[in-house]
Amino acid sequence: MAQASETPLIGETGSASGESALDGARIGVVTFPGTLDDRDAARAVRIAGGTAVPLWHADDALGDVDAVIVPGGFSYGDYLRAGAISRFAPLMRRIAESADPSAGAGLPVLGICNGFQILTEAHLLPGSMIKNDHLRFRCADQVLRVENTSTAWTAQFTDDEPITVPLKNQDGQYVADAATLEQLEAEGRVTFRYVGTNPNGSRHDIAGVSNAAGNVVGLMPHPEHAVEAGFGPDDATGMRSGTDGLTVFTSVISSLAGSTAGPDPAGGAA
Amino acid sequence: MPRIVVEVMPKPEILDPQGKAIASALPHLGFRGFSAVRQGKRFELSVDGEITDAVLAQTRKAAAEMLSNPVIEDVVDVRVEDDPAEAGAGDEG
Amino acid sequence: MPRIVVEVMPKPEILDPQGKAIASALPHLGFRGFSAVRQGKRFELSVDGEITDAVLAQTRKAAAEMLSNPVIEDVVDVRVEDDPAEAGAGDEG
Amino acid sequence: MSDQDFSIDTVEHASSTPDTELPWDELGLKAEEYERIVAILGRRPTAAELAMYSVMWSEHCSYKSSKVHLRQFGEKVTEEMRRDLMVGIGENAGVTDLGDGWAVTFKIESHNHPSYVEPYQGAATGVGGIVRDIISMGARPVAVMDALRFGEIDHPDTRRVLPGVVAGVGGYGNSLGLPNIGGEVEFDACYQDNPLVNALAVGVMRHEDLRLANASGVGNKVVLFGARTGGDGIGGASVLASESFDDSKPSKRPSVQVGDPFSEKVLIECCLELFGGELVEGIQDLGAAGISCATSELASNGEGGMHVELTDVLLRDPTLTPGEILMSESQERMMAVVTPENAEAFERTLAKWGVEYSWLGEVTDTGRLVIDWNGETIVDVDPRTVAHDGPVYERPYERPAWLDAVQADSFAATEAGKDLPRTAAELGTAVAELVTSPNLADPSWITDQYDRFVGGNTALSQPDDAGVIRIDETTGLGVGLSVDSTPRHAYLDPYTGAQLALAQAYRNVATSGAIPKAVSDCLNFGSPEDPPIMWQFAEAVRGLADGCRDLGIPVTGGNVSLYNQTGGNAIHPTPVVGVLGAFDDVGRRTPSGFERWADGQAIYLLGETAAELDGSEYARLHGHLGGRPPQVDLQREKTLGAVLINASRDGMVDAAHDLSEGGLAAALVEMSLRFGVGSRVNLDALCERDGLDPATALFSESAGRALVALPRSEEVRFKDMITARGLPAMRLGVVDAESGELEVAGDFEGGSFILGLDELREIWSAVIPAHVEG
Ligand SMILES: Nc1ncnc2c1ncn2[C@@H]1O[C@H](COP(=O)(O)OP(=O)(O)O)[C@@H](O)[C@H]1O
Ligand SMILES: [Mg+2]
Repeated sequence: MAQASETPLIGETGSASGESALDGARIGVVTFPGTLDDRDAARAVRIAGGTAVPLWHADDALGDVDAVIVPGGFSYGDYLRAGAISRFAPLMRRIAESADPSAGAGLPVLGICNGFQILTEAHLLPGSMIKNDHLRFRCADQVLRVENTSTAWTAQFTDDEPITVPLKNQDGQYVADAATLEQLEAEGRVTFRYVGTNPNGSRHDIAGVSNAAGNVVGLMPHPEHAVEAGFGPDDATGMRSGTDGLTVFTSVISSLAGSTAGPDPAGGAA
Repeated sequence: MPRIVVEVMPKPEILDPQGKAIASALPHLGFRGFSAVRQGKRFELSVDGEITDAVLAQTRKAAAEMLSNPVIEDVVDVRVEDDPAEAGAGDEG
Repeated sequence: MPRIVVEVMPKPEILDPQGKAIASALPHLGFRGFSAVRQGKRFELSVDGEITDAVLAQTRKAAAEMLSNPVIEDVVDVRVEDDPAEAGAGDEG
Repeated sequence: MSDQDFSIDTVEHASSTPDTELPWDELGLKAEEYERIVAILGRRPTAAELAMYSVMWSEHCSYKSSKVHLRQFGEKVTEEMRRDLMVGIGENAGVTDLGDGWAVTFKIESHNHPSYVEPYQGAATGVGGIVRDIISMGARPVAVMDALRFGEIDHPDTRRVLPGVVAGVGGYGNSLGLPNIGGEVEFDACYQDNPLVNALAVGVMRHEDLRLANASGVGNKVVLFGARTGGDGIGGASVLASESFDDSKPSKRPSVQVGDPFSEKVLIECCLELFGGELVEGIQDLGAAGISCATSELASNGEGGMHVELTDVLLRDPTLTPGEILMSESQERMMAVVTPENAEAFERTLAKWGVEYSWLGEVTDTGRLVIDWNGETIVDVDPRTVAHDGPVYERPYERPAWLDAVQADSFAATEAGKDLPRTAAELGTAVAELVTSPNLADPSWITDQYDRFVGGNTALSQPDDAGVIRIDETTGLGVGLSVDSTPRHAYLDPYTGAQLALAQAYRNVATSGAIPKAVSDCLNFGSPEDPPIMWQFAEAVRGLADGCRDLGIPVTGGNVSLYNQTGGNAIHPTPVVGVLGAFDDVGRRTPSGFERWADGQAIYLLGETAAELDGSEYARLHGHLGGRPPQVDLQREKTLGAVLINASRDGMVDAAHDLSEGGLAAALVEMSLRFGVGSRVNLDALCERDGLDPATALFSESAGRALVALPRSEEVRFKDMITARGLPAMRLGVVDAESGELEVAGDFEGGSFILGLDELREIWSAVIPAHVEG
């Protein structure tokens, strides 16, 4: 993914136009062998007005980025356990160092789906994911409630805002021991919760959580697949029109810029 | 309460992508000296009542017909084991 | 060549969806008398050369840190076993 | 390096032992085929040569029974059809020009028998194989589709096969990051022991990235990369133990192949990086017949020869013999030709992706394919004789004796055919019963196991008529695809049945708004050695080739799967047809359901309806298969297509859905259930114009029809267009967003029947889960 030589095919990470004046926030997007949604995450960053910076799992430095997304996919085939092998990547060590709030500002990190699994395996987030209770891969439009709007990734949502984003996974059942669940609830760290029928048996209907400082967030559904009308989930306005996920990306970009940048490119440049 | 442990492994001649991925990851994590890894399954079956020969025979049948896929897997072990959880924690946990 | 077997099971307090599905399917296939099933993993690690204490210690570390996730799983066994396949097929290159 | 230590059957040894018996019959060769090999070589083949010829001359690789018929796909191509065709039949997959420097390649392939033996792995490796075909053209794969056929839904074996196949298609495709954008599911007793798993992959490339499978440039190096070679797929070939001519028995060979989608995903990215860096001259995927196929095809498509050392192949199982290595079908492997100058850069790219490789040899100017084992020659052949000059059979064929009786047995003459539902209550019940039959019920238990979002370019996917993928983010340029087959119609008349499948796929693509451009097909039939079955095959190919000519879109590639039969029971002839269409801007795509904001829009039925219930879903529901299939009028299909495409282009229609299985009834129900938006229609005008009773109007499966919904403000313009193009059409009713009901009125007792969408959805979506869940 990080290669420069690749044909500029669909969904390329780098800026395709070359005349992109949008050098707002620089958001790293990590690619592991088997990562699938890296192009999509990078596109979401671009649409939200930021600059996507490709990061390669084997690199030992983060470089110049203001936030990091660990995207979805099947890194290392989900073999052994989802995220189990990826968490040992050199880059993950650097991400863990930068995300540690005791070491400074605490880099905003978002793990989506497989990225969430990697962050739990890396102990950056509590709990773990096991097989869905129905044991199948399931792809569906999913309604979530945003329950914590104080993280860098959720700041532009309103409290308890319902959003529709695609859900697609096989190992999406969130589990943690009772004490951890209690602590997550008490500290308001359940960031996203499933609305309606629980799609996979997750404890407390949890779809996403944050670390104690709130800079690291993980969620199973895919906001990066709900950023562009025509290519997202179905919603009330029409087929594939849902763009609720975009707010995740504008949230982080505006919080980094310290402004209220929105999806409008003109207003987005910091 | 005793229980029956059934162990199933991919047939040796069949590709085991999981084992392969683990084997190639180990050295990067500083674990050296392993030439190959294969990943299979371990089932623990709790039995209502006593484990008689009939129960064991039935378990062997279930192991061959349901717990394993004979096209790609072998049942490598069916044995009775005491439940360590009864006494307290697992031995390696 | 001897090899090391590592066995990992879901923690008792974690609901095991695969084990549950098997337990509820067994009676339909005529297998009765099982009260619960849990499904875990069995790894076979082939070692280059001899299995020394150092190798075993390293294996325990790999089992705890990589082959299992302590949030959801316990390592229930790490043991040395003879390779019965020696006589027969080749294994993973 | 192999540990093998037995005496190898070298070319030298073969020349000096002309009388040694080889197990050619056990390898599936006929006596005359073996004699031909001896004649070609001027000596007996070595064991390794025999291995190569036997796999490459198999039905699967050589198309020996089908070749004489498939030629029509080339012969019936007109200049117009050739215009956008960059690569035609013969390469790994055909390539079509899309404009703006973009090209697209797609192909369907079967993995039927392996999916019956081991459903998960069989289906998974089927997806893996077709995706490698796409990569080997230089393209980035962007989507997959799957056409699945199983036995009766309530048969116990369906419960074994279906969940495994679906999990396998999903497991592999999802792990590759390829959205699944559509397909088909059909249940019929004829597939009980012969389920069909056909997978389609589509890829895109810039024109300059096109790669072909040929070995050119003397001195260029040949490299094998990807997974290691194991004993996969050579179970039956253990007879080749005799190639060692000693007592050492080979170890067990796997009877099924296990896929490793993770390795394939890495292989895709690695290959694309190699293409981008211009690091490979020619490339070939390894599928059936493995290294035999890759070396002989690369060499015979090039201008020279090739010399390789087989002991350099990286093995998963060190006990493999040379013949087995040549035949192995281990997955996730590729072979490439690389210039010496690029070798280092090639190695760097592979190291980055952690892909294993071994340099096997080089391109020569000898015109021979020479393969050594430890320095001794075990194969020395003209590669063309292996890859291209296989046997060609003119199998005898003959119209089945039973066909007259079947065609005479029209549904109209049966009890059920004479006693069609007449009253509102009967009609309502019949519609509900039909759409909850397994073949029309909600397939989302299956399709929800497929990722339709990954890549972020999916503009349409299941349950819409076609899958639509954006290719260029700046312009919105993209493609639409559909795969279809109508085996029951093909059974009644294979010529017409093949054309109906083609017409349906064409119509689905046009309904989405795409301009149909190219065809790929997968021809699933019984045994070619059975003359009536061979007749079905010949007729279907003739129908398809004529149909493509009439529609003006070429067949660019495909696959033949024969011997889908158990004992005397063959499957229905099942030509699965994939049509690919182009969009200037996928933003124009037309959804297949009534949207919530479309309240009050007018619903039009395009095309004409005849009394064509033979071979229909309605007849199947009553246990009947006989008579003659619906008529095909391809000029009408073209007109209908042009209307639908223009309506999409000019933004006139907001929803469109083709009429096919289940006819008007199924289409209305599907359009209403898509977003839970109701509608009210009246059948009177239709029944009067086309001379139909209400039941026939609802259930007939006449071709060349579609339903559209459009705002009233567009009605005048739309009517002008259809009048100008001479397409019969009529206003059938309106969208009723508030009602939550489908109401059908007509000249029948009771005046109208109403189906509540919530109740309908509940029973409609329960059918498949009820049968396949544990
Ligand atoms: N096996 C499958 N894989 C993916 N999509 C499927 C599959 N089977 C059916 N579909 C999708 O479900 C929808 C309904 O299928 P079908 O009734 O065959 O449609 P049509 O008759 O319009 O071709 C279509 O969008 C089709 O692509
Ligand atoms: Mg169809």
